[in-house]
Amino acid sequence: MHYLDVVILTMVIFCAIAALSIKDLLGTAILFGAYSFMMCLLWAIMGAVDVAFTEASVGAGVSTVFFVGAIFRTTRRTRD
Amino acid sequence: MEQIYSIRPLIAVLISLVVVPIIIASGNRPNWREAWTFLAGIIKFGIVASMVSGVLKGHIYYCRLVKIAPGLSIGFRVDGLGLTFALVASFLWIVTSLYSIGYMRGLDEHSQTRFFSFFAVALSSTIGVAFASNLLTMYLFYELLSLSTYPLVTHHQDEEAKISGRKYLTYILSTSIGLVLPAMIVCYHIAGTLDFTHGGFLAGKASPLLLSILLLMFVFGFAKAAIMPLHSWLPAAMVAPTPVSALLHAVAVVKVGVFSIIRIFTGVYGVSLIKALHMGTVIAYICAITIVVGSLIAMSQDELKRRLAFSTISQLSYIVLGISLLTPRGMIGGIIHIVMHAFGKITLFFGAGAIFVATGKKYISELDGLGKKMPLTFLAFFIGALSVIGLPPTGGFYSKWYLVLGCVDAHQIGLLIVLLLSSFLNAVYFLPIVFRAFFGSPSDHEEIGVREAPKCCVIPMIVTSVISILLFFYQGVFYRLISIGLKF
Amino acid sequence: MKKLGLFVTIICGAILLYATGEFPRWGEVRSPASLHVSPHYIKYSVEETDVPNIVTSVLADYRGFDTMFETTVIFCAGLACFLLLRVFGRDDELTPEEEKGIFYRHLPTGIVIQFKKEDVEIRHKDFEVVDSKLVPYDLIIKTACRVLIPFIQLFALYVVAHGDFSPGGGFQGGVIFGASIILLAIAFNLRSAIEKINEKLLGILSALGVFIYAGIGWLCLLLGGNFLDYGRLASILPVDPIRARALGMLGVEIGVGIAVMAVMIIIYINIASAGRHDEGL
Amino acid sequence: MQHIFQEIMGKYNYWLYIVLMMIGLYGMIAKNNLIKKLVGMNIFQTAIILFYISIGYKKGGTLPIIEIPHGHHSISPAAIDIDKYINPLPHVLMLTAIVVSVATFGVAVAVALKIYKEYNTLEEDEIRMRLRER
Amino acid sequence: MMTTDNVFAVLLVVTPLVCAFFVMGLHWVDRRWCYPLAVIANGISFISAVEILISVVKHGTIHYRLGGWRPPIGIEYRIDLLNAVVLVIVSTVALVNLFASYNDISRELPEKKGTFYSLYLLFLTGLLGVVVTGDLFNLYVLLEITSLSAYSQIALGDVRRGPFASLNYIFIGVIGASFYLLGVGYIYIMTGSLNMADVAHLLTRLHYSQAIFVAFIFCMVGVWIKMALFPLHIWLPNAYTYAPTASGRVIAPLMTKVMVYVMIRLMFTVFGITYLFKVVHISQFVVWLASVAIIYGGLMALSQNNLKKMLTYIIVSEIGYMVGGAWLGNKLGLTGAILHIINDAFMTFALFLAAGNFAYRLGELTLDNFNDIFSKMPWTMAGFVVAGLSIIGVPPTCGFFSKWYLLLGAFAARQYFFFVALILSSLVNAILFFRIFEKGLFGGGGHHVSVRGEIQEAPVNMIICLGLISVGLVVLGLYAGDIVNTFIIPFIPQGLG
Repeated sequence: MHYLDVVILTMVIFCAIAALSIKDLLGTAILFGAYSFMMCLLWAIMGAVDVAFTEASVGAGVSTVFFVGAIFRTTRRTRD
Repeated sequence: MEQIYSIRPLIAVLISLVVVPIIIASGNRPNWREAWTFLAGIIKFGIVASMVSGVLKGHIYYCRLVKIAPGLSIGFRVDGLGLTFALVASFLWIVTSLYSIGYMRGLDEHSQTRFFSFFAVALSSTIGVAFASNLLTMYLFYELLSLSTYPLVTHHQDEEAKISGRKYLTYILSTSIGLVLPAMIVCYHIAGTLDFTHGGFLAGKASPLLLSILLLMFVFGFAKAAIMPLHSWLPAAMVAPTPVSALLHAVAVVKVGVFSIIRIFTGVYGVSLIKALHMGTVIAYICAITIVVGSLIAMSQDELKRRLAFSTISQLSYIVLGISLLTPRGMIGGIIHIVMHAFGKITLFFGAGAIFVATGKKYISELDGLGKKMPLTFLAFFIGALSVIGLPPTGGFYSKWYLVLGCVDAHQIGLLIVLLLSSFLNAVYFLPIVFRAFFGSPSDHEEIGVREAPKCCVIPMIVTSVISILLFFYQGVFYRLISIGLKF
Repeated sequence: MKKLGLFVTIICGAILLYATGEFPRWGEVRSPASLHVSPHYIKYSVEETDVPNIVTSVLADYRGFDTMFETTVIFCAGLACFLLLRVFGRDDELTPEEEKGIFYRHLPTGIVIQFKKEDVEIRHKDFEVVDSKLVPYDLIIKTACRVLIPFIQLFALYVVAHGDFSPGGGFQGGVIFGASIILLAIAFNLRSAIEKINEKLLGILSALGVFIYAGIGWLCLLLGGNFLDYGRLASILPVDPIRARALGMLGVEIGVGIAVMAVMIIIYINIASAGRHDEGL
Repeated sequence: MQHIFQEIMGKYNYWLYIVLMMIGLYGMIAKNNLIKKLVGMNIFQTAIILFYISIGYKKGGTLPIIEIPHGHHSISPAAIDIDKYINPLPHVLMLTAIVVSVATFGVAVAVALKIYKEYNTLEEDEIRMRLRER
Repeated sequence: MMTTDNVFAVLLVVTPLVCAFFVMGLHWVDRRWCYPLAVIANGISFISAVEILISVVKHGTIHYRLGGWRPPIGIEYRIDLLNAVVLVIVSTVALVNLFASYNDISRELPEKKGTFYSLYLLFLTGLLGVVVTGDLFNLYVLLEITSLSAYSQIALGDVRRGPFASLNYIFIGVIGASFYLLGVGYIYIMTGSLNMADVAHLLTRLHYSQAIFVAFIFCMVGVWIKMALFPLHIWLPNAYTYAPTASGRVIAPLMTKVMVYVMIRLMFTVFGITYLFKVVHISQFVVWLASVAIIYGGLMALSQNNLKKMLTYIIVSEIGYMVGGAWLGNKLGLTGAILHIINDAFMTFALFLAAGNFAYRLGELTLDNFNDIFSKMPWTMAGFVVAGLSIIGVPPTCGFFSKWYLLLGAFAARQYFFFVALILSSLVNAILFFRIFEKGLFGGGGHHVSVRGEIQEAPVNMIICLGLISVGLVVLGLYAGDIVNTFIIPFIPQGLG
């Protein structure tokens, strides 16, 4: 069985929880980027290279930028 | 008994719908507008009358418009009963239009165009109910009538009209949607058809309990028949202008309710089935209660139109009672009472309206001595009263006579007593009015200028009263039509 | 709300887990999913479409119709962002930045001057407008980007063009290309990016890209085939139907690339400047 | 016992994916901040994508790119062993799904910006409060 | 039987798509051409929808193999009577609305006209595509196009509440779509196919699998969320109320109906009646849910003071009608449900057209603004009355007949609660509408709240559209029998009680 796979999967889950729970939206954005990146690793492991490629460029790349842009235009603070 | 395909029923229904746009178009030229109304009325009556001979020969005119599903269609079918009703309604429309011209112009009411157009719509839906060949069509036109009369009832558009209009719709719509529609669905589900057939189509289709419940749902669902406890919309609706009360609440609307119940009895259930269910007596006694209570309340009313309204309520129950006697003579009496009562009661309403136009008086206590000033009006009123009470020489006597005979045939002595009692009550609450008018002393002297109402108001009154006298002598055609319709 | 969320989540999770019992093992080679339809793709991709990268062939040919709408979705998103965010003129209230006035930097010296709104604006090669959130003049980043961006774009083109044989394709390439422009906009500032590629051009490009895709489909239709039946292109291309399919896919991929590139930039511009198109991050 | 162990070994991925999905779903429903909701949305969608991808995975399979032997220009279908290549269909579907999710994300962010312009906050309860005031 | 690939099947969807791009381009070049082009595109898809309907009635189901690949390898369009009818509805409503909404758009979104029309066309494309497709995943993608354009159109509406309503819609809509996607995933992992017909074939041996059951549940819940079946309706009222007039008018009638179509398609084509009514026993529950939805919608509508809000709650209760009818599990019920899809699309459309006309003149749609409206806007009010009567279910308007079938079905299926709910909702609707008619008839002062000077009749094109539809309501009613016999009865699957 793939130890690597399990490790990354758990890290992904931690990233998800962290991204949802920390109080700084910018941090959320960054953690979300990390989440997407590890997700694309996971897919690469499963041989879905095209999907991984797309996720790397979209999830970890552009949409994180959108995120940051949105936060830059609105606010970092949040209560939950 | 042969079926003839003919579009005459269709035309008879549509003619007054067709004329509506023209009425609206010629709204700013009153004479033209009324001319159109007359034209439509006369054509309508002509067409209806043209079918009499055929029906007397035993033919049935039918005309199917659309077929929705097997056993479910929209179409017309002219038999004796429908024709009787249609004759009365379409004839009285002509008279009433004449009257309403006098009335509306005499009081120069607002938005008369709307009045006349909705009047026309109401008439076509009345004829539609009369000629309906199945329950669905009847329901369709029944609803159409409720909707088209709403603007008429609320014509004055003041707070009172608003409230009564609300009451009217609440009673009529909620009963028709809440009771008739489900009952209809169930009928269709158990019988697979809704076409009226002589002897009914429900026999043996379901358990007696269900059938009895359905019957009650129908009887109370057609709340236009104003059987207690669903009667109180009728007095409320009296806020309408008198022509409306006259035609719609003495003839069209209420009689449509009654007529629908007649159809349910004859076309859907059939006499034998109802006999088997023993429902006739139940309904008869419900009606008896309505008759007596209605008359009693009528006595206590001082406003003329309200008194007429309550008398209407009790008279309508005569008809239903006659039907539910389930004996030939009783049924004939009940149905022919539609005719007699229509002429009598419309005369009374005309009289009330004429008084209001001439003097602006609504209350009976104010009528003292008016008889000398407007003799014709009160003479007509007197005749109408006689007819409604059921005294010779008026048609009313004829129908009541048959009802009494029907009671005797059915061995319903209780009902017999009720009939006689309420006739007496009618006399008690009608005749004093006339006596006051003729022999009462004028309370005060500011009524110098009072004269007869305008001709347009008086002539129709004379006509109807004369007719209700004539009906005493020549009612044969109706008798034959009805007995053909009932196949006795 | 939290309780509701927890409740819903637990219910759904339970239902989903309950069903996993019947699933084939993870990584099962002979699972129903890999036995019914996909074998055809794997076996015949090369024979029927002459494209070794099965994902591309399925994406752009077997299920090309999906992909057309996928591109449309992206187009729709760009459209929506434009419609929602773009504000024309300065009709709405002044933002804090605008109240501060406009900043100019004198390039030779790097000195920054502030002008109040009513002052005349300077048009001179030595001066450039800078964002109100003052970012220090950073030579390294700008130079690095100047060097990098062409390579990124080259790579993007490669990804688009080589999608048939290796991972990647129109979408990825387009995103990368767009990212390069976004990088430009971040490293320098939004103005210089918009000068290079302006709103109108983007709008038309985004429409054009998807139109290329649909247009190829129409072409196949006009040539008497079904919609998106690239094989028909053989009658106008100097190749056999099989090869024509590959070429058709290439064209489609290019269209996707253009559209995605344009839309990514549109979305970024509108979000980063809240629709005013003056200052980005 | 053995069987159960295999069962766990065989299914634990699916379970973890579902956990991930539920984290996202919870974030979407329970979080109060709109941006957080967006993150939850993305996590949810990505988890679903992950699930799909795992459908296609085959132990010991390679990338779904046919290796054409050197020298040859093409390869005959008979020569291809379908167990050797990972099932490509889920990948294709998920490419589309990713695109859809990013598009939705873009639109949602735009709407969130509009909301911020109007209410100057991203906390849902505050916005509802403002709405109730008017 | 298999006819040759009918080109209209693809014209239908692709024409508005391509024209959307052109419109977008023209927005930057010359805006005057945007509107005509949109109309042309919509017209073409309308014509092809009619063509398809005719040929389906003549020759039976149409298949179109996209890319020329045979299903299940490629994506396939399967058009039987149900799709064809829904297609005609969708394109008709969209076209009429396009005519009606010229004024609104030029008033509400002056400098974004072109792009808005592009979005509108995309919305239309999505709807048509959802209806026409025969592939589970393709349906998802098109659903997302539809939803995306709907989200953004709604967000363009009322400046204060529009965006927030839209964002809620986005979240809930995404949940719905993802549930559907999950369901499809479960189907895929068990069967390995995505083509509806193929899946239906493969499912026959998987009837008793838990995974398929879960897939079924998730697909259904997803669709219900998208169609706003009680209690998943929370997003609908705000979203539809605060949308721009032009969009609300087309989203409100069509979105829900198309989702109902999708539900029926999944139920009867993919899973099949044996699975629905023999294997899984949730029909009872769903019918109860639908009945509750009907009553709840009616009551909420009663409590509203804003016309559009009221209409949206009416939609919620109408959804109950259709879902309940479809789940009754007998011919009559399904007939009623499908007939009600047709009728309700036009009824709600007519209502929203009327509401649009009012909004155009009155601005605020609070019920007090309707005092004396009959004399001010007689024609609009006439149309409104017809539509209202149709919703109440007064013959001969079409509303009556679909309700008739539903009631029959409910009675035949012994679902008395549903039966009662239907009757009740008729009564409630009667109250709702006569309340407004009364206000309109009796002046009683308090009006002239008009933001735009003295109130007069709405622009003529809006009047014409409204008149057209409201006449259509009566015509549909009179031809209900033919509609049922020609379009619906042949579709009803065999073996349905």
